[in-house]
Amino acid sequence: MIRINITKQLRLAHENTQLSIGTTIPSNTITAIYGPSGAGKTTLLKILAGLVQPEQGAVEVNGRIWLDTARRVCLPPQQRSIGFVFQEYALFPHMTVQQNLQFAAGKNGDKSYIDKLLHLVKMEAFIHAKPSQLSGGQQQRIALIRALVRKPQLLLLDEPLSALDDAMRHELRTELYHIQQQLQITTLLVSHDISEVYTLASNLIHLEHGKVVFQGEPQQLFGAASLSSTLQLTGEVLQVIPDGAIYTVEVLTGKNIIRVTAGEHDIAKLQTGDKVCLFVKAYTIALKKMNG
Amino acid sequence: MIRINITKQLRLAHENTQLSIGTTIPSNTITAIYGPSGAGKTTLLKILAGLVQPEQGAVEVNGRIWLDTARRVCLPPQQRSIGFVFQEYALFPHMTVQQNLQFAAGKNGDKSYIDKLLHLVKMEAFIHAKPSQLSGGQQQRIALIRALVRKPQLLLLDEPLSALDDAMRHELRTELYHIQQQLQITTLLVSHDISEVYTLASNLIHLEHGKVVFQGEPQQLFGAASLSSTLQLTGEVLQVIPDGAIYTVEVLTGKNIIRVTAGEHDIAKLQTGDKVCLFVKAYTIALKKMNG
Amino acid sequence: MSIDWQPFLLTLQLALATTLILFVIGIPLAAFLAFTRFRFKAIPEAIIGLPLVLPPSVLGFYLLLLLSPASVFGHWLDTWFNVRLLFTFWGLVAGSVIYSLPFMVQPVQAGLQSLPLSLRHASYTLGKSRWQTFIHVLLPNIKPSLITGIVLSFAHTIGEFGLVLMIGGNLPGKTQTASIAIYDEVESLNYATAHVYAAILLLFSFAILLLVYSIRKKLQGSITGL
Amino acid sequence: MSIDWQPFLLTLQLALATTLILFVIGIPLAAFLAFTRFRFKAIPEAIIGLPLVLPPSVLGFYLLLLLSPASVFGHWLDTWFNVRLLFTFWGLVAGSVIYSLPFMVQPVQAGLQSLPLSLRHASYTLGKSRWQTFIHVLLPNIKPSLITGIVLSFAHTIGEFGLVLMIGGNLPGKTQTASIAIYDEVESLNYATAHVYAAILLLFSFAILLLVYSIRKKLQGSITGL
Amino acid sequence: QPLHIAVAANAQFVAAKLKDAFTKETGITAKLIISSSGKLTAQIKQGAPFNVFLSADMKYPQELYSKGLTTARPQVYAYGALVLWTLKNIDLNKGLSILLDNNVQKIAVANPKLAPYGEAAIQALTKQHLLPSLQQKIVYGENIAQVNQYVLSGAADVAFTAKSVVLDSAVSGKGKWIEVNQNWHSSIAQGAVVIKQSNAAQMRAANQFYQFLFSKKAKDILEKYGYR
Ligand SMILES: Nc1ncnc2c1ncn2[C@@H]1O[C@H](COP(=O)(O)OP(=O)(O)OP(=O)(O)O)[C@@H](O)[C@H]1O
Ligand SMILES: Nc1ncnc2c1ncn2[C@@H]1O[C@H](COP(=O)(O)OP(=O)(O)OP(=O)(O)O)[C@@H](O)[C@H]1O
Ligand code: MOO
Ligand SMILES: [Mg+2]
Ligand SMILES: [Mg+2]
Repeated sequence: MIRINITKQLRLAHENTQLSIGTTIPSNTITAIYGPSGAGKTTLLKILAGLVQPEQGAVEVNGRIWLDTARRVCLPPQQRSIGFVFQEYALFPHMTVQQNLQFAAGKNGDKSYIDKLLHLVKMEAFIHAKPSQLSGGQQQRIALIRALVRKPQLLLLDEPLSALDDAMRHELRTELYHIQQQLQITTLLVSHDISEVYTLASNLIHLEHGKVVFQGEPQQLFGAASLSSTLQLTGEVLQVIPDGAIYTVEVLTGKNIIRVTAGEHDIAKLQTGDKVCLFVKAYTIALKKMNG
Repeated sequence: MIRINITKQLRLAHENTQLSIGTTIPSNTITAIYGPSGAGKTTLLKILAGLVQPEQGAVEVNGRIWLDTARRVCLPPQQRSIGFVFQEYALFPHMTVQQNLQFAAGKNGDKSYIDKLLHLVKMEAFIHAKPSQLSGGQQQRIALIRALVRKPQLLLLDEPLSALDDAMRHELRTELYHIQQQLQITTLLVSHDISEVYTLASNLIHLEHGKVVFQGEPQQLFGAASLSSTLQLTGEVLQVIPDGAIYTVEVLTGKNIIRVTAGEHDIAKLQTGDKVCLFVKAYTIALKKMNG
Repeated sequence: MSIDWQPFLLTLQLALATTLILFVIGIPLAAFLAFTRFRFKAIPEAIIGLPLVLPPSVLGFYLLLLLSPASVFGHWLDTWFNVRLLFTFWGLVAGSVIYSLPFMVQPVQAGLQSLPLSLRHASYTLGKSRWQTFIHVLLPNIKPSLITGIVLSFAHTIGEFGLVLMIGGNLPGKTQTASIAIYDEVESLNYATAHVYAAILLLFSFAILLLVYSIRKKLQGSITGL
Repeated sequence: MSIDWQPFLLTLQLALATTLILFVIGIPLAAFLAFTRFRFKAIPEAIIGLPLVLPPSVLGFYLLLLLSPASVFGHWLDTWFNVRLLFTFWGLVAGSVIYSLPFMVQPVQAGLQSLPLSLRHASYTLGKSRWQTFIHVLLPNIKPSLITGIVLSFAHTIGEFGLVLMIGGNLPGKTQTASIAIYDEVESLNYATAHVYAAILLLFSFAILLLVYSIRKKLQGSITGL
Repeated sequence: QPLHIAVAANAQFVAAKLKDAFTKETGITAKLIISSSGKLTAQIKQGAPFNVFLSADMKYPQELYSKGLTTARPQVYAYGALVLWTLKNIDLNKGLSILLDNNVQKIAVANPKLAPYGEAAIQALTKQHLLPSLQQKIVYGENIAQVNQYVLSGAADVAFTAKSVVLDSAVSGKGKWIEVNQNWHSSIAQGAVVIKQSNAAQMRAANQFYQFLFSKKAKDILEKYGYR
């Protein structure tokens, strides 16, 4: 259990706002941190890591005090047993991929574990490359496994999969889930990707303007349409195509494009980019696994 | 029209592979570049910008030769009238947001245009902040408008919206579309986000291992389920919940979670993360605009 | 004891002129060395460091030979430009510039080499020339190195005397700097005067260095006019 | 003319010893100045630059006063540690270290100040102490600045003679460095010998500098053992 | 423009007095440029704007004369005297052999290669067969001035210096000194020359100073400083 109770001045839009967070985070599970750009997500992770000091507050992790401004306690990052994936990766530019990982592992590092992680992210072929020779996504993958190498007790992931393509992202998401399950690492995951949050996290903190506006199960926030007579899908209008008196509206929902026929009234003020809700009266739904 | 015909050695996984691209890109529209991490997307943009030289090849833009290794022609980046959003943003750390934009605009820059762009990305309040004081998403937004400030003829966007939250991303996607329409800038957009590709691009280049594996309309690649008696949705399994003899499968499609009841046979080998296809027999679909 | 302020004034002028000139010629040189793809750039780099390894008065001796009206170069300077550098203030400046060149070039070069490539790339794509990029993007990002170059050049010029004594000729009011004046006093066993002069020079230099370091942030902003 | 190689050997030893010591004490000092939050750090920064502004032989004169057995400090050194620095090789080393300190400290400090904070942060989160971070992450990333510090210190020690002459006593084989030998030849109008000696020193230094710059990449890798 | 008189370091004390006396007598202002004989010689060869050169020995002015830079052959304006000087409690009356005493750890001598007083000191020690046993105690100063600094700072226990130094007001009364027997070393002849310059007025003034140098008045001053 992590108890957080902190306030810190932030330079948010409009005026200087406070990051002021009081919450508890369950151990051994993944907690997602979600919220608009500039909400204070990265700052929160850095405070937990001991890289940024709040003006005031306390952080308690599994009964141990990591920070308590009142009592002038502040554990240095080194003593916090954390793994941190930085939004900007922060790989060491003078070290090769292998050196980055070995440095993280330390002298008694488990060589085979490093190899396993490298295999996981499909980067075995790049162990002798310097970070500057890697693509954005490759750097991010190395940053991810570098944070895992030490098997930390608290994993702080700042959009760890944002630069990856779909296939890689889905794969690593699954791997991350397994690793977390196996090692039971308490994990905080900053993510904009709802499906990522949904699949990985059992707990969600929604930050806005430095404040927690929601905490609970992801399902509660994003809502789940259950199989009922009416299936609700949310999507986004791609195009409104006039077709005589009626219109065909292309709606994107996830990766799917659905063409809906609509009357003049339905499409009033509808334009590309609008969020819409589709109500589908279904009588059967079948499910088939795709290859790939 | 941009004619590209280049080869360049890349250090791809497994062995040194070649980026070898021969293609034409239509003017005045958005062309998406899609492909796995390390495929060569960034490298392609950098070659078009003149920041990286291919071993061999030519680039011709609207009839003008930008690069021709055979004739030893290589226009410097300065003469190419481009706007580039770098994957790592590359803001100037010593300049404030305002100075970054003014520097990009040059002496005769249009002050009101800068203000308009700042308003677009909701960053007016941050004009006096240095990049190091901005969040990841805030930096990315500044990088985006810095590239637009000069109204370039060729816009090279390397995952320009990857660090943004959903709401902001959708909003900027629309704005980007409008700006492109208005100024008729030929745009290359590297993106992993299918809906981004789909909504913005009229042309798609799919790169893999340094080669073009597909070029055409995005629809062709991703496929469109049309309104028919059977609605096809693709999605991802979130969870398989046993429920006596039958199972409830939670499938995520876009932001929607659909619970499907399935028999033992249906769920054989199905596990979290699997991609599935849902066949929905629908008899009506209604459409409603959401507020927000 | 009446204090003669002239040597101090002269020293200040010399240090300022030298630092200014080094700033103007040292920085482009540093940029060239930092960015050139010249295969043998180790050669010019080593050459720039060479004046350092000669004792200042020996270097002064060779400069004396070089600049003498009897030499080819000195003669050419004299007949074509009507410039005589020996035993003049500008001769001292020329000598100090040569001697202190590595103090300006090397830190600045090191600073430039440490900058990420993306800064230059970003500037180029914004249509900025190499020169604009250098002035507005690169230099402002190596301010600590610029300050180092300036401080080392300035302080070193103040303290230099072997070279100055040799090619300047210790002419009061023309080429007798504070360092030579102090040296003279020590040599003539007027320790009390020497102490006072040394203390003045130290205090004066301390004040300048303190000023540079204290207002570093502001100064850094203004060096390149940003 | 028979060439006496001893002064050259001695110079090499002096320059190596001085550079090594400066490396060991200058780098932590640079780190302290780069990272301290001490409000008045401009003061120690200015003080480190001060030895530069005194003419070397005047600085030497004050060191002479300080180290003389007649002084409190010199006496204390003598009685407690049985160390006499005047007119010995290690005295020269001590003097050169003081004089060349800013050449090592300032470039390294500038290099450290230019590093992004994220490097330190990343290393801390990996459980690395400040010291490990410094050695394995920060130093390897300021290699151009380290090279600058080393080259300036080394070259400057080779060329220094005012100070060396003063506290060394020009003892052949003990404190007579190459720069003094050349100076002596110039002073006694033996220009031919001086030319030869100067040429040797230049060639020798040029070779070393060229070596440093040529194998910079490899050297940079090995300085910190990575 | 004042007269520029280039003076070797060891002659600087008396030169200041000579200059003052000269100015008082003729009204011509003069400035002293004090440096080592070697540097001054090199500079004069390259056209330094010096009018008169008072060297520490004959070698340097002779060199200038042979290059045709002087108006005439150098003349000896004074013979220097070598003294042994100490600030310590050392009984100098025992003569040079006191240097063997354990109390004497460092002996400062001007560089014999450059400075005539250094050369003379080494000659004297050789003649007294003291040199081999004293070799380890000797430290060399660049010139007389540096030797004086060694003594005054306590870095050296005794020094061979010029008599003009110990008689100057700057150090007079500090410590003890004895003169070294003139027969043990060759005479320290110090030469002066007038440097050829284009400025006629300065040439005239320079010649005036040169004449003054050999006048009775100058002789008195020189003698007061221990020169012969
Ligand atoms: N400077 C370089 N030196 C050597 N190899 C490089 C360099 N830059 C990129 N590469 C290699 O070229 C390949 C393509 O890189 P590129 O950055 O173009 O990929 P990308 O498609 O943009 O990937 P991502 O989506 O991860 O950003 C990668 O395997 C990378 O390792
Ligand atoms: N060093 C700093 N100095 C001043 N303000 C800062 C600093 N770092 C961040 N901020 C401000 O604090 C706010 C929160 O930043 P933070 O990086 O935590 O946002 P975020 O939620 O991670 O956003 P994003 O999703 O864009 O990364 C922002 O408005 C930012 O401008
Ligand atoms: O004054 Mo001298 O000629 O260096 O001893
Ligand atoms: Mg962030
Ligand atoms: Mg990329």
